[in-house]
Amino acid sequence: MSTPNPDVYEQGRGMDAHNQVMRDIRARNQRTYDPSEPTRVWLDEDNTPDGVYQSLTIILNTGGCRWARAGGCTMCGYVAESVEGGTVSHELLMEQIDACLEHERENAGDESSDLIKIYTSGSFLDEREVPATTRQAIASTFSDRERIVVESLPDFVEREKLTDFTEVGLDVDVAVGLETATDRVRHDCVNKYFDFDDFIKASDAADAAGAGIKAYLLMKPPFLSEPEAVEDMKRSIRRCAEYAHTVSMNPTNVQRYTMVEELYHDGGYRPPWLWSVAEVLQDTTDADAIVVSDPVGHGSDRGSHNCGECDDRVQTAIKDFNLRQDPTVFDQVSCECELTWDAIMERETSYGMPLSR
Amino acid sequence: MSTPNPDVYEQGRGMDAHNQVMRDIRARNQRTYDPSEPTRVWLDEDNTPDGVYQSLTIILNTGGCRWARAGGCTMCGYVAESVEGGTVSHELLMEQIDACLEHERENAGDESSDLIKIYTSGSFLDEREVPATTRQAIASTFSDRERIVVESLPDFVEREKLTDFTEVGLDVDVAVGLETATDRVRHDCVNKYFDFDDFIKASDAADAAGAGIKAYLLMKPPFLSEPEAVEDMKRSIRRCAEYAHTVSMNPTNVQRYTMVEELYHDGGYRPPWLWSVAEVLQDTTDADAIVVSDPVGHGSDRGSHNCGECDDRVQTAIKDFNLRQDPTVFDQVSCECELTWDAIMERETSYGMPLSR
Amino acid sequence: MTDYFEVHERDGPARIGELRLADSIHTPALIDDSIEDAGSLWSEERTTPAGDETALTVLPHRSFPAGTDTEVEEAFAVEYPTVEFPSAAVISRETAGDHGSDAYILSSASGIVGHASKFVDTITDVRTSIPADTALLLSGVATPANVATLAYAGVDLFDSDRAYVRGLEGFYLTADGEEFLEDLTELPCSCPACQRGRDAFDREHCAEHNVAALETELARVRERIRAGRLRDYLEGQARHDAWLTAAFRRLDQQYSYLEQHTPLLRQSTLLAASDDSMRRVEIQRFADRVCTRYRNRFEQPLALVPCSARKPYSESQSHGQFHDAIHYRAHKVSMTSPIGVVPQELEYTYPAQHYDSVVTGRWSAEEIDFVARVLTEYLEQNEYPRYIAHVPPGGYREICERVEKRTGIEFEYTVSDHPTTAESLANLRETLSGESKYLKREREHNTVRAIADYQLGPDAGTELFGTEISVDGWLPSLRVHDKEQLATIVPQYGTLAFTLAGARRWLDSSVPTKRVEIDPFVPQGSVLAPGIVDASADIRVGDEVVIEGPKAFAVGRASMSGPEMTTSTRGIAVEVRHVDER
Amino acid sequence: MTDYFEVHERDGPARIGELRLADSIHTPALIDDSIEDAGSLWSEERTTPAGDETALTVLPHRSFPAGTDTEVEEAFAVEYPTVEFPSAAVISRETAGDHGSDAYILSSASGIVGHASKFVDTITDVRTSIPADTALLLSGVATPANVATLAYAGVDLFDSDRAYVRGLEGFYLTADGEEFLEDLTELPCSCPACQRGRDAFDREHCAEHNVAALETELARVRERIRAGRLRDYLEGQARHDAWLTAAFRRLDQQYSYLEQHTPLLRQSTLLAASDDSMRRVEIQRFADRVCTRYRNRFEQPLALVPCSARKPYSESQSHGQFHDAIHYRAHKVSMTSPIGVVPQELEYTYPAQHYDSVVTGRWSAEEIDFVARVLTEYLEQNEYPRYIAHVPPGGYREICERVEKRTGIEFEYTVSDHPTTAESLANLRETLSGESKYLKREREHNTVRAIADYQLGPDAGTELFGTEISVDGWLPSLRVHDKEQLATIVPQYGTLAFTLAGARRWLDSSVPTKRVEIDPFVPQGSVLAPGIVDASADIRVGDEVVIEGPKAFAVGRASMSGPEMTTSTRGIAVEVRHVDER
Repeated sequence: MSTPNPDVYEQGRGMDAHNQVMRDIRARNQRTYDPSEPTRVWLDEDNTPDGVYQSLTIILNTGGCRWARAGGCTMCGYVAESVEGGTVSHELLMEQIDACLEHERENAGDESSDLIKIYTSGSFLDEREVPATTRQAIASTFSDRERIVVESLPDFVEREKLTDFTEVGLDVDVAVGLETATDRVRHDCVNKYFDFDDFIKASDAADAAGAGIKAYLLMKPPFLSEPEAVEDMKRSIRRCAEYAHTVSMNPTNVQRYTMVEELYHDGGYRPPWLWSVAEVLQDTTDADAIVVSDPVGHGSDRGSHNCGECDDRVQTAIKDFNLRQDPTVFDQVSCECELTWDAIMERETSYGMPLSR
Repeated sequence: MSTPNPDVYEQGRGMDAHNQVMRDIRARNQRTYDPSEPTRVWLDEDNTPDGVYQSLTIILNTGGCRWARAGGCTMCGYVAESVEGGTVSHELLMEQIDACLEHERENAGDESSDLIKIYTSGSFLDEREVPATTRQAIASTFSDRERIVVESLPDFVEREKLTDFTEVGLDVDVAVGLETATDRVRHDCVNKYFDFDDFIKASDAADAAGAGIKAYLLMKPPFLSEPEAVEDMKRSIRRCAEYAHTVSMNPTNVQRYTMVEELYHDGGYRPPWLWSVAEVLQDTTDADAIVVSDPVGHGSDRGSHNCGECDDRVQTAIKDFNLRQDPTVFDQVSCECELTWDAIMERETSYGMPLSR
Repeated sequence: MTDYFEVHERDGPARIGELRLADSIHTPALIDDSIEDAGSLWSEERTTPAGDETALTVLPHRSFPAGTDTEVEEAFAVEYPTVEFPSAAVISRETAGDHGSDAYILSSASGIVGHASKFVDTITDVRTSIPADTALLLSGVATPANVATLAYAGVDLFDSDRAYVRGLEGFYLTADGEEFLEDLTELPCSCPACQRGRDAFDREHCAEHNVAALETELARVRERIRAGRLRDYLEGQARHDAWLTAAFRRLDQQYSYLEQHTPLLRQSTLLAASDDSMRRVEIQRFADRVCTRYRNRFEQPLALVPCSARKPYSESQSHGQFHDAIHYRAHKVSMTSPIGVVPQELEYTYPAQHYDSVVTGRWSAEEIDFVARVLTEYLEQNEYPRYIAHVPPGGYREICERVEKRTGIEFEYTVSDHPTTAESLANLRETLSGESKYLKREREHNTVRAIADYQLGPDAGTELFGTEISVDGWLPSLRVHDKEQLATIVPQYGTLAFTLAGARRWLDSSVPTKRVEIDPFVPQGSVLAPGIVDASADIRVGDEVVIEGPKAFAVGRASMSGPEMTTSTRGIAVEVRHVDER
Repeated sequence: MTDYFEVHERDGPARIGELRLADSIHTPALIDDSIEDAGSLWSEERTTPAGDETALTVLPHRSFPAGTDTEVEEAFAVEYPTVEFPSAAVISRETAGDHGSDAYILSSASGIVGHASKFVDTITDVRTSIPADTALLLSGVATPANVATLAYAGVDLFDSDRAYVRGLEGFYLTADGEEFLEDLTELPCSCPACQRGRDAFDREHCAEHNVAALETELARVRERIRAGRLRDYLEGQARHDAWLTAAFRRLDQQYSYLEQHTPLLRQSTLLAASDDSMRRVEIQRFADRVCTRYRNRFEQPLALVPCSARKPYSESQSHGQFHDAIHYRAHKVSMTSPIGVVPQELEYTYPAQHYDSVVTGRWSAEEIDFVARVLTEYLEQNEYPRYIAHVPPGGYREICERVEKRTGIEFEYTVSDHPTTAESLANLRETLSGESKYLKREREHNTVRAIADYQLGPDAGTELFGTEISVDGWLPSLRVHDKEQLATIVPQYGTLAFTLAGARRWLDSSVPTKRVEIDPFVPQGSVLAPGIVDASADIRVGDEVVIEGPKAFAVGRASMSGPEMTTSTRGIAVEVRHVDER
């Protein structure tokens, strides 16, 4: 997949090691899940190129990411929530969709969501996960909405698959878990196998189908210090913006049965500061894309957090920024702990981290 | 003995207590001494109103001070060196004198000492210690010398006793252990029963006999702080000088089987600094008397001492001053420990002493 | 009498006091510039000085240095005049007493500092002889290394003289000892004097440094007293000098002196970092009360288990597992160093949930001795139908075996390797199969009664709460009612706080009451020392007390010990919780 | 390889080192402004930096934070280039080794500091894996409270990052712990930041203070290392935190690591202020050598006596009295906590005359256990015609009775109340009446032999000095001759110093020789590490060593341990006393 370069051998060894370790870690998880229920579903508001929409977000339980089964990303615990066996039939997937519609009716009443977002903790466009039939059925189910977002690794982004949606009149975006524009970080820290070039190719394919790209970035994978992580995100957002109309830059949270959790548990990892998220958002307003962030578990030890005093306020500012793209929202929040964050940004090295908890 | 004053009752109690305690302390001493030997004898040089003389100093063993047997002075351990029983016969006393003459011959060769000094750790003029016959025999023995000094408490200083010496052509001085001109200190700290007025009377009696008075002062009896002790000496020297041609101001040393030793042992007493001696000598050059000092055991923990580095140098300066009465001798010595002494003089209180060792 | 000194906070015999001069001094502190010596009567006659509020005036005195014979002290003792300004009287161990002064200066200080047994004997004697709300001053002895121990023993005021002079003598003092200045390559201090660097540093700088180090150490001591953690500090700091270690050990041997001054409860954690911690009053008192006051009221077998690092034990994972396995069929008693044994009802009671200890897996012989002694006494007082020991091999097991020898009891052991393995837990569960369960209500009632025993004396639980009570709330925040509410368990300390009805029941019972008798007034919020007519001698800081006076009946928590209440003329004596006018 | 780091002084695993930058840094120290990070390879490709002598350059690295799996570490391990400037390599416990750098940065620091067993296991592992004469750096973890323990374990370099950040977070750090700044009423420190007073003191000042406190503590640590008294310091200071106490205790359990780094002798006094002192290498080694190497050569009865506070014992009043009573008719062996037993020949041998302990009259169970164990072993190795115990009641007597049970030996007790009463001394004298006396010469010969046993191994005394020797001088300054002088006892340490003739005799004997093999040169004054070809692994600092090379034969005293000699490329390895050219 990756182009030949002097790091190949090392990278191969690194990938093998990461995968081996991740498999061992994941193997400790004993739980299984019911394939007739979606993993999660919720309602929200989202900023899109066409404005702010009510959104219905669906995490489909598709049997999990194939890559994760090989080992997978160092921070990803979603595979842990997948069904045993690894594939989910068309019927069950459609049962999950029905459950989601039910959820929408219960919580939003008459007002249906114009934006549908479907994630699978894998690739919706991978037909081994979601058969073409199912994809088409889902497209038809949501044909009365404005826009749909589907998650996929870049490999599976093909014009033909996307036209299933455009043909029923849906605007479509492919959500790509790029994580970072820096191949080295994506390979060695995240353990994700594709290259930025693959992302560009996927973007071309989407373009050809009249679809958009929503890039997902990961702030602070393991092995990066806080300032390195911030730097990587600033650079990545600017590079992505050339290929994606929206960038969702999300701080790593510590998920169960992951390598990140191992580091976290032994004192070798701290999730990024919310100030770091704010810093990146403020700094990259020049990038030609909507940039948003949704810190999961903000304020908790395992999620992106500051000092405990200001977490909710900063989270609110981020949410506000997501909708308005106005960096002055961050001028409204301040806290004594900014001093600490400044010091961390100035002092934390990759050989002396984390410098705070 | 003392004139009635509001302190009488307290002083009486104080004296009783001091005496009781001193008796208990002295009772611990088990040793006895041979009454045919003087307690000590040595050759030295002395400054007198007529110039510097070679001197023969004799400590006669007379059976000890009667006052000491009642309890006695808080710093005095000489009684411990006296014979058992308490009286020494004329014959034995003369044997002691012969031994002293022998010592002089052995150590000074032909040059006989013009100055004879006889101490008894009591009163040479007390006829219960030294019978009149003995006194007269001693006067005759030393009739070829220039000057004789005999020790006595003021009570026993009578014109008639002194003419025994003047009649054989000897200049005579009575050495009086005044200790301090301050009655309060002499009574309560030293536990010596007479008053300064008694000293004046003795001086008058000596005067009448054509004899001189040599006053002995005690620097730093127990219960006084270093600055109090220095102050007391300065005042005492100036007052004595009116009645004595010579003042010998001597720092307390810690003698065995004394109250001072009890305090010293338990951490409640430090002998005076040699700097204190120097300070007093320098300060009182205006007094109309020869002022000398002879620190016993200088430089040792039990004697007057400074820091251990400079003790010998300061002692030499004091000796030099004794002969020349020139205060500039002290300009020649200095030591880092003067700083400490300055601080002690400034800071030591009677409720927080000793402040150094 | 003490118009110018007041005690604000207590931590064992150490206290935060306030010397109310024109500029107040918070003790333990240096008095350096705020003392005026009216002089010694040994050297001169003196008249009573004028004095004013700018300084503590030392009244004319005859001081008795170390080594002075008592006969001499008696003969020369002075009467101190009553004065209207802040004053200090100079005393010796012999002449210590109430001379009407705000402060007392011990003239033999130089003779006792450095000698552990003399020091401890003298200070405990003197401190007991002078009124509690007066300051004790030791002049010419304080150093950065010794001042924490001095303050711990109960000394309030110091001066910098010794530290200063020691500097001039070429000794560089720190809280961890004394070095020859000339031996130092660099200066391990950040005070202004030390900022100039080693080469430019002379003896006068050294003196200056020593005083700064002493002041810093005193600030540390004050902070430790405020936090209730001075003893913890000493267990480390005092080890830098053999005499200081000996001093705090000998002070531990003066148990009744320390016990009287040690509060019943504290918010802070007690750190047990050495075997000496076992001899702390808090530990000994807990062990003593468990063995002599507490009694088990459950009929089920005993289940001895190891303690957990997490406190209270019930919140730990291991105790959760024990609880599940026992399932109300046994009385859980935890074994622990340095506390001894903790019956389940007392898991919240200070210091059972307030200690931290050093875990290395190794039990010292002292620890084994202590816990075995406590467990033996405990089992001699409390009989069980069966004795189950769910403890790991090693120290715990060794203790049980010793106790078996001494008591003749035979334990049923349910652990082969580790108490939380599935096998061990199953063993415990099965061993108890067939045993009856106690009810939630029984557990709650017994907890309330056990705490009453612990806090008030043997049988107090039965006497006060034996019948007709009801309990609501959740452990440990239980409330006890009869018709009206009687008491609550204070969850952070695991102690009972009474209502007025509870206080009346206590007073009417045969259980000895801790009683404070006051003048005719109605206390608002607190009772001050001058309002107290009498107080039970066994009252300790933190104790529940019943307050009675011609005009009021009240209940509250003691801020002073009983003896301190009766000898103090200033300060808060009791924080009142409820009051009834009469 | 290590061109920029050299170890100058050693105190256990702690050392005074010198990082030779343009401005040298004396370690243990903060490296704050003198480190240049060439960057992480996780985030970017990097080229080898230029580097210069103004700073320690951290070579491009992939750091493995705490919790990284070893498979990942192996896969991503980097090769460090050889560079010509001061450099540091980033390592983990797994990848620690000789990478040719001057310093090594342990990337898992944040995961081990605070966890005693992880910390001790990791540091001992890493320190053993990297060359002895390289610096170990832990970044982002040092605080005033933990840095002494970190240095004690063998860490050389730190930074202020953690202390600084902790201050910004509102934590006020001192050598005795950590407080919430907001809980402080006043500031117990004399650093410039704290001079401004509590009210004006904010979190940035707190950060500044924390760094000053850390620097001060490091200066204290350096001074303690220079004085050979860091362990004594820790026995107090580390008690302020349970994990630090646990850390030094666990380090004591790593006996072979500590033993290798602990010198055979020191000039300073060893303060035994807690039971933990008994587990010090110095104490354990002495006890071990007395029990396994030493043997008694006298034919007289054993006279067990208590130790004295004054050292050497023979200079004390009590031992003077024992000596008079024994009058050369018994072999005097002193019982003492914490040393164990001291045969009279070894009274001068470190640490027998170099310790100070806390005297309160009470023996702890640990002390009784330890001394009883040592005495039992001693008596199992050494047989006497009679066993006299001239010891007071209490701890001493209890030990003797325990030993009687274990060994079957019966002591003749000669003390009823106190060993120095006239009655007891008379008893001792009479008990020995009729026993033969040993001669002065016998005593001197046996002393020399006993020290040889102690220092060189079992039977060394007999092998080296068994026959045909003569001894002159006064105890303890004895000189041993055959035809020429062989050795001298060094009075301040009670050890043997050999002449060349003595060294040859040692080499020719069957006693294992501590041997240093050098390159072809003639050492002048000292042997430096780079000149060493090989060295016996059991050489300890302070040991006598024989130096052999193609051009020289010499004898001297080791300044490094054997393993350190073979892995070091800088520093003085042996101080040479005598040398012969070949």
